[in-house]
Amino acid sequence: MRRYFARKLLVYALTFVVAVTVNWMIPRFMPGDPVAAMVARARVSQPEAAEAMRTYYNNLFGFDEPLWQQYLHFWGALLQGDFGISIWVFPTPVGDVLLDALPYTLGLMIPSVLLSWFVGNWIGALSARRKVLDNTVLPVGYVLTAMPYMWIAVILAWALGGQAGWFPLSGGYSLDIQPGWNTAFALDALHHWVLPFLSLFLVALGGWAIGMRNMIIYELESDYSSYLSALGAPQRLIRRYAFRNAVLPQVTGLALQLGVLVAGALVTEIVFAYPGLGSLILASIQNQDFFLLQGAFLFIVIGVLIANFLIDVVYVVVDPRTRTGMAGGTS
Amino acid sequence: MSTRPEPAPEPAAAPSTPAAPSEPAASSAPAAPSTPAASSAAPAAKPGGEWLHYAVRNPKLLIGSFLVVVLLAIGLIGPVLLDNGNPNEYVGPQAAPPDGTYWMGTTTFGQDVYAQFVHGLRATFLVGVVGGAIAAVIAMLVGFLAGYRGGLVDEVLTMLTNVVLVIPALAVLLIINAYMGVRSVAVQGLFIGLTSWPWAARAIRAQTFSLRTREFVDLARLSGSGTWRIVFREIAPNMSSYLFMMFILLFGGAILIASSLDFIGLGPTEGVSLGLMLQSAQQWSALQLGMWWWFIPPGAGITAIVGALYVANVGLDEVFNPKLRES
Amino acid sequence: MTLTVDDLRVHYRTLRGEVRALDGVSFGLADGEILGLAGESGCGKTTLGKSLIRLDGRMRHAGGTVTLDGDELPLADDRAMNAYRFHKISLVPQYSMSALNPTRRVGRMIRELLASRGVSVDTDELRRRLDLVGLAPDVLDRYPIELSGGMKQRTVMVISTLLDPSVLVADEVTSALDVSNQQAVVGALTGLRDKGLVTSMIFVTHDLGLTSHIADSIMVMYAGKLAEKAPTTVLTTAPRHPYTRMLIGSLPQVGARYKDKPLSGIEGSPPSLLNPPAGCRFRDRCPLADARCAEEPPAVEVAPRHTVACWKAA
Amino acid sequence: MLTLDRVTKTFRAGAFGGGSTTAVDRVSFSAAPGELVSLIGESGSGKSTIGRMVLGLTPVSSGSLTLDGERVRPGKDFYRRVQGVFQDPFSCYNPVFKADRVFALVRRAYHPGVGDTEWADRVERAVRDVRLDPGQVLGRYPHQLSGGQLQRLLIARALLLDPRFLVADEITSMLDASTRIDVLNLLAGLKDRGLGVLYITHDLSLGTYLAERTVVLRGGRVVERGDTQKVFGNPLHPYTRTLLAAVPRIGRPWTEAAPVDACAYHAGGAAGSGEDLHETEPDHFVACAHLPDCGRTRP
Repeated sequence: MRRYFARKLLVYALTFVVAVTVNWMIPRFMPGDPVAAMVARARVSQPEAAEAMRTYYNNLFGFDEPLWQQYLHFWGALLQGDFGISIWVFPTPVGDVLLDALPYTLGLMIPSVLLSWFVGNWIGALSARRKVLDNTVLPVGYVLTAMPYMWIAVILAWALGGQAGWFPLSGGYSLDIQPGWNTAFALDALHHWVLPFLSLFLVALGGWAIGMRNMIIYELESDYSSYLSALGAPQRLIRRYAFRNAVLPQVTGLALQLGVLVAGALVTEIVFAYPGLGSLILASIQNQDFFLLQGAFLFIVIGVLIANFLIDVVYVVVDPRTRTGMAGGTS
Repeated sequence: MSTRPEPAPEPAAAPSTPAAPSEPAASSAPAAPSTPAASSAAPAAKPGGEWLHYAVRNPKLLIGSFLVVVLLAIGLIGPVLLDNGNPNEYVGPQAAPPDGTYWMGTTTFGQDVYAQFVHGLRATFLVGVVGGAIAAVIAMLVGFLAGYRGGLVDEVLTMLTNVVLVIPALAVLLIINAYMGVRSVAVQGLFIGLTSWPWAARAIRAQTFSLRTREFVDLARLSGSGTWRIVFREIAPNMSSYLFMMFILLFGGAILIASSLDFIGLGPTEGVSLGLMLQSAQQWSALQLGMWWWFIPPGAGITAIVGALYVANVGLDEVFNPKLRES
Repeated sequence: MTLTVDDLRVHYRTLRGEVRALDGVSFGLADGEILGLAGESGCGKTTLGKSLIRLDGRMRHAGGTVTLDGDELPLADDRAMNAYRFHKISLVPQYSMSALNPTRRVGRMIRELLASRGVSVDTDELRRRLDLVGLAPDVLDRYPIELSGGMKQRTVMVISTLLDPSVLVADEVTSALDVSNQQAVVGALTGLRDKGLVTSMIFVTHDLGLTSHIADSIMVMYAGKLAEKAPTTVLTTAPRHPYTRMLIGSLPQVGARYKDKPLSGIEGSPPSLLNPPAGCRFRDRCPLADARCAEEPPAVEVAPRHTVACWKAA
Repeated sequence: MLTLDRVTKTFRAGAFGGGSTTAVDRVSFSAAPGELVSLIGESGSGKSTIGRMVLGLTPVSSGSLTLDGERVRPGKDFYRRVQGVFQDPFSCYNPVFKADRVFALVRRAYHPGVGDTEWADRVERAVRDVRLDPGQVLGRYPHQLSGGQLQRLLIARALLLDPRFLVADEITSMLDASTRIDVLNLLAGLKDRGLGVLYITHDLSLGTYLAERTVVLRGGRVVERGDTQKVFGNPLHPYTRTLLAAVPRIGRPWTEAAPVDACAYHAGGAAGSGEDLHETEPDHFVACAHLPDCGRTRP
C-alpha cells in the first residue's frame, strides 16, 4: 500500500512540475513578443495601468536573464504563493481574485459531481439486464452524455429560466443583495445555484449510468457470479456483489473524468455568468489578463491533483486488494 | 466534454494455466466468439462473417452510423449548394425567426443561421477528424510500444501517460490558445489531439500487454518478424475493432472539447463552427432575447454528431463483444 | 439410486442452428457412488455436468428427465431449480480459482451466501470441514487474493458441500493442477464422500488415468452420447466399446517407450453435432465398423452394471 | 549440439528496483543432434523459461547457452536453425487470419525467391510429412481446425525451415488423448531426420515415452538428469520418486514414494555444496537431496 501511494504521489508531483513548466514556457516560446502584444491587446484605458503593466511584465519575465534563472524565479514566486497581479482588476493579486471565485466553483462542482456519480451508478445498476429500463435509460443516457455542457445549460436557462421564469438566468446571487452569512443571501444563492447545478448534474449522470450498466453486465458474467448462481443464490445477492465490484472501475473513472468535469463546470459558469473560475477565465481572455488566466490554470491543476489523491484514498478503502498489497489499483 | 463511455473491458485473454481441453468453448479467440463444437471441421463462416451477421442486425449501429453519415453529407454538400461563400455575411433581416428563405432564421446581425450551421458542421467534423486522428496515432504509438516492449520503456511511457492524463486537457488548451494570435480549425484539432490521447494509450497498452503473451506473437518472432511488424501485422489486427471504437470516442471527445474552447472565446479566429455559433448566441444575448433558433441548432448539431457516434459505438461493442448482446 | 438420468437432451443455440451437445443420455448414480465422466473435447461431458446444475443462456433442455432422490428436476426452470441447488445438488466448478468474490473476505461471503439460502452458519462445523481439507480457520478472515490456487480450490470444495448435497458435480477440478496436487484434491474429494458429506459424486474429467483412481464406475461419452459405462476395474481392464479400447490404448503408461513399441491414436475427429450423422457416431473412425453401424446402436447392459452402445460389443 | 552451462534467469519485479526472482538456477545439460531430451517439471520449475531462453525469446541472465558452439542470437539466421512449437495451438494462430498464414510468414522471411508453385509444392510436402491431408487443412481459419491438426501444421511449419533443433513446449497438453499420441510419434520421428529436440512437459509418462535422456527440474534447479531409463528406473532423488509415484496409472493404485535412505549426492562421495550434480553411474546425475538447505541439514 505504501508503494501504491508512493507511486501515485510521484506521478502527481511530476504532473505539477510539468504543469508549472508548461505555464512558464508557453508565453516564452510562443511566436512573437508577448509583452508588446499583451500591452497592445490589453486595451487598458488608464495610462498608469498600462505603464505599470509594461514595467511589471518586463520585470517579471526578466527577458535579459538566462532562461534557467527565469525558470527558477518563476518557481520561487510560485512557492511564495505569488501568482502575479491581475490586470483586469488591477492591482489585486491574482491569488486573491481566484480565491474569491473558488467557493462558487467548488460549491457547484462538488455536489453535482458526487450526486451525478451516485445517482448515475444507481440508475445504471438498476437498468442492467432489465430490458424495459435498459431500453429507456440507455438512449437517454447517450443523448445526455453527448450534449455539450454549455448547450444543456442554455436550454435549461431558456426553458426553466426564461420561458417558465422559475429561476434567475444569471449571476451567483441577486445584485440587490449583499453577500453575507444570512438566510436571505443563502436562499438567494441557492436559487441561482439550481440551474447551473442541474446542467452539470444531468450531463454527467448519463455517462455514469451507461458506465455502470456495462460494468455490471461484465460482473454478472464473471465466474464468481456463475458460482453463486450454481449454488442457487438469489439474484439479490448476486446483483449486490456485482454492484459492489462494478463500483471499483467507476471510482477510477471518476478520476479519469475530473478534467472533463472541470471543463464542464467552466463553460456552465460562463452561460450563467456564475461568479466562479469559469467566468474569471472568460473575463481574463476578453481582457487579455494572462496572469489571471495562468493563475486559474494552476489553481485548476492543483485542484485536480488534490481530487485525484482523495479518489486514490477512497479506492484503497473500497478495494481490499490494494490493501493486501497484491494488486496495482487504479493506474 | 462529457463522461465518455469507454469500451467495456474485454475478458482476460488466453488462459495462463495449462488448462485441459474443455468443451464446448474450444477456441480462445477474442474476435471470433466460440460456438460449441466449433472445433469440428465443418465448413463454417470465416471469423468476419459472424460479426457481420450481428452488425447488420444491430439497430444501434445502424441508426448511429446512418445519422453520422447524414450529418456528414449535410456538412459536405450543404455549403456547396449555398451560393454565397461567407456564412458570416449579413444577408438577411435582423433577428428573424425561421421562415421559407432562412430555414433556421437569422442572427441579430442578419446572418443566415442555416448557412452558418452547414459550414459549422464541416468545421466540427474537421476538428473531430484531426483531433481524433492525432490522438489515436499518439495513443497507438505509446500504447503499443509500452505494452509490447514492457520493462523500462513501459515504466517511462506509463508515467508520461499518467502525467498527461491528470492534467486537465481544457486548462492546457486554454493557455495555449490564449497565447496564439491566429487560430485555425486544423491547429485547434492538432492541440486537442496532443492533449487527449492518454486514456486511449492506457487502453491500448493493456490490450497489447495481454496479446503479446499470446503464442502467435512468439511464433512471429520465430519467423523473423521485427517489433513494428509484429505490432502492426499481428497485434493490431486482433484489436482492430477496439482501435476503431477508440477512434470514434476520441473523435467525439475532440468535437466536444473544441466546442467548449470555441464557447469560451478561444475558437478559430476565422470562419464558423458550431461552438462559435453558440458563443456568439451567448455573447449577443440570444437567450435573453428568446432567439431560440440561434442557440438550438448548433448545440443540437453537436449532440447529434456525438450522440450518434456513441450509439454506433455501443452497437459496435455489442457486435464484437458477445457478453454485451441483449438477451 | 440417488440420481437417474433418462434420455437427457440438451442443445446449444448457435447462429448456424442447434448443436446437439447432449443427445439422449441415460444412466443412474447409486448412493455413495463416485461416477467418473470421461471423454474428449466436445463429447458432452461438461454439458451434462452443467445441465444438472444450471443451463446457461445458450443451452436448451430438449428432452429427457433427471430424477434426484425421487424428485424430477425442473431443469428448464431456472427459478424452480434453485430449491435443489446447493441443498441437493452442488458443484465444484472448473474455475475454482476465480469462483470467490474478490472483494469479500471468505468467511463473510460464506455467511452471506448461507443467509441468502435461509441457513445459519455453524462456525464450529465450518472450521471442522476446513480442517478436513487441510485449511486453517484463518482462511475465513482472508480475501481470495491472499489464498494460493490450491487453497482457493479447497475452499470452494468446502463451500459447495456445506449443505451435505446428495450429488456433487466436480467439473475438471484437477486439470490445472500439478500431479502432486491432483493426488491431494482427489484424496480430499474421496474424503468428502467417505465422511458422508456428499452422498454421491460425478467426477468430470478428460483424464482417464486419474478418473480410475477416484471413480467407482466410469462412463465414457462420445459425440453427445454414452459409449460405455462400467465399474472402474471392468472398464479399464476389459472395455468392450472399440472407442474405449482405442482411447485406453493411446495412453502412454510410465515405462512405455516409443522405441520399444509405438502407440497409436485414433485417426479422424468426432462428427459435427450441428447435424450429426445417423447411426453410430464413432463409425467413421472405427476399425470394426460395418453396414450394421449405419443404424444407431442402443445402449445395452451386456453384463451387470456394464452398459455399452455398440453392435460389436454383445 | 545444444549446450547449457550454468544457465540462470532472474526476473526483476519492477523496472525501478523492487525484488527479483530466480526462475532458472544454474542449469546445465546438453542435447545432441538426433537426440530427444525431455525436460520434466511442475509449474514453477522453470522448464518453459528454459525453452524460451533456448529460442532466444527471453534473454539469459548468466551462464552460457550455445548451439553448435555459438551463443544464442535471436534473428533470422538463428531461427533458420532453431524452431519452436508451443503449448496452445489455438493461441499460436492469429485468429483473424487463415491458419496457413504461418507458412506465408516463413516464406516471406526465408524463401522470398521461391516461386509460387514451387512453394505450394513444398508446403504440401511438409503438410503430408505431418500426416495431414493438404486439401483438408490449407485455406482454413484456425477455429475450423482441431487442436491436433493445428499442432501438426506448426510442426510442418518448423520443418519448412529445415532447422537443426526444435523446442517443443507442452505441445500436447491441450490435445485430446486420442490425437496427442500421433503428435508425439511425429516428434519422435523427427530424430531420424537428425534433429535435436527439447521436449518440455509436466507429464512424466509422455516424457518417458519419447526421450532418450531426461532432465528433472524443481524450483529452477536440476534435481536429477541422465539416461531416461536410469533416471526413472532407479530414481535417486526424493523429488523424482515423489513425481513418479504421483503419476496416475490405469489399473494400479497410487503408492507412497519409496523413501530415500541417504542423500545420493553425498553418499556417492561428492564433497561439493550440492550446486553441481554428482554422476552416480554413467549418464546419471543427481543433486543433493537436501537442496536448497544442503549445508544446514547435513551433519
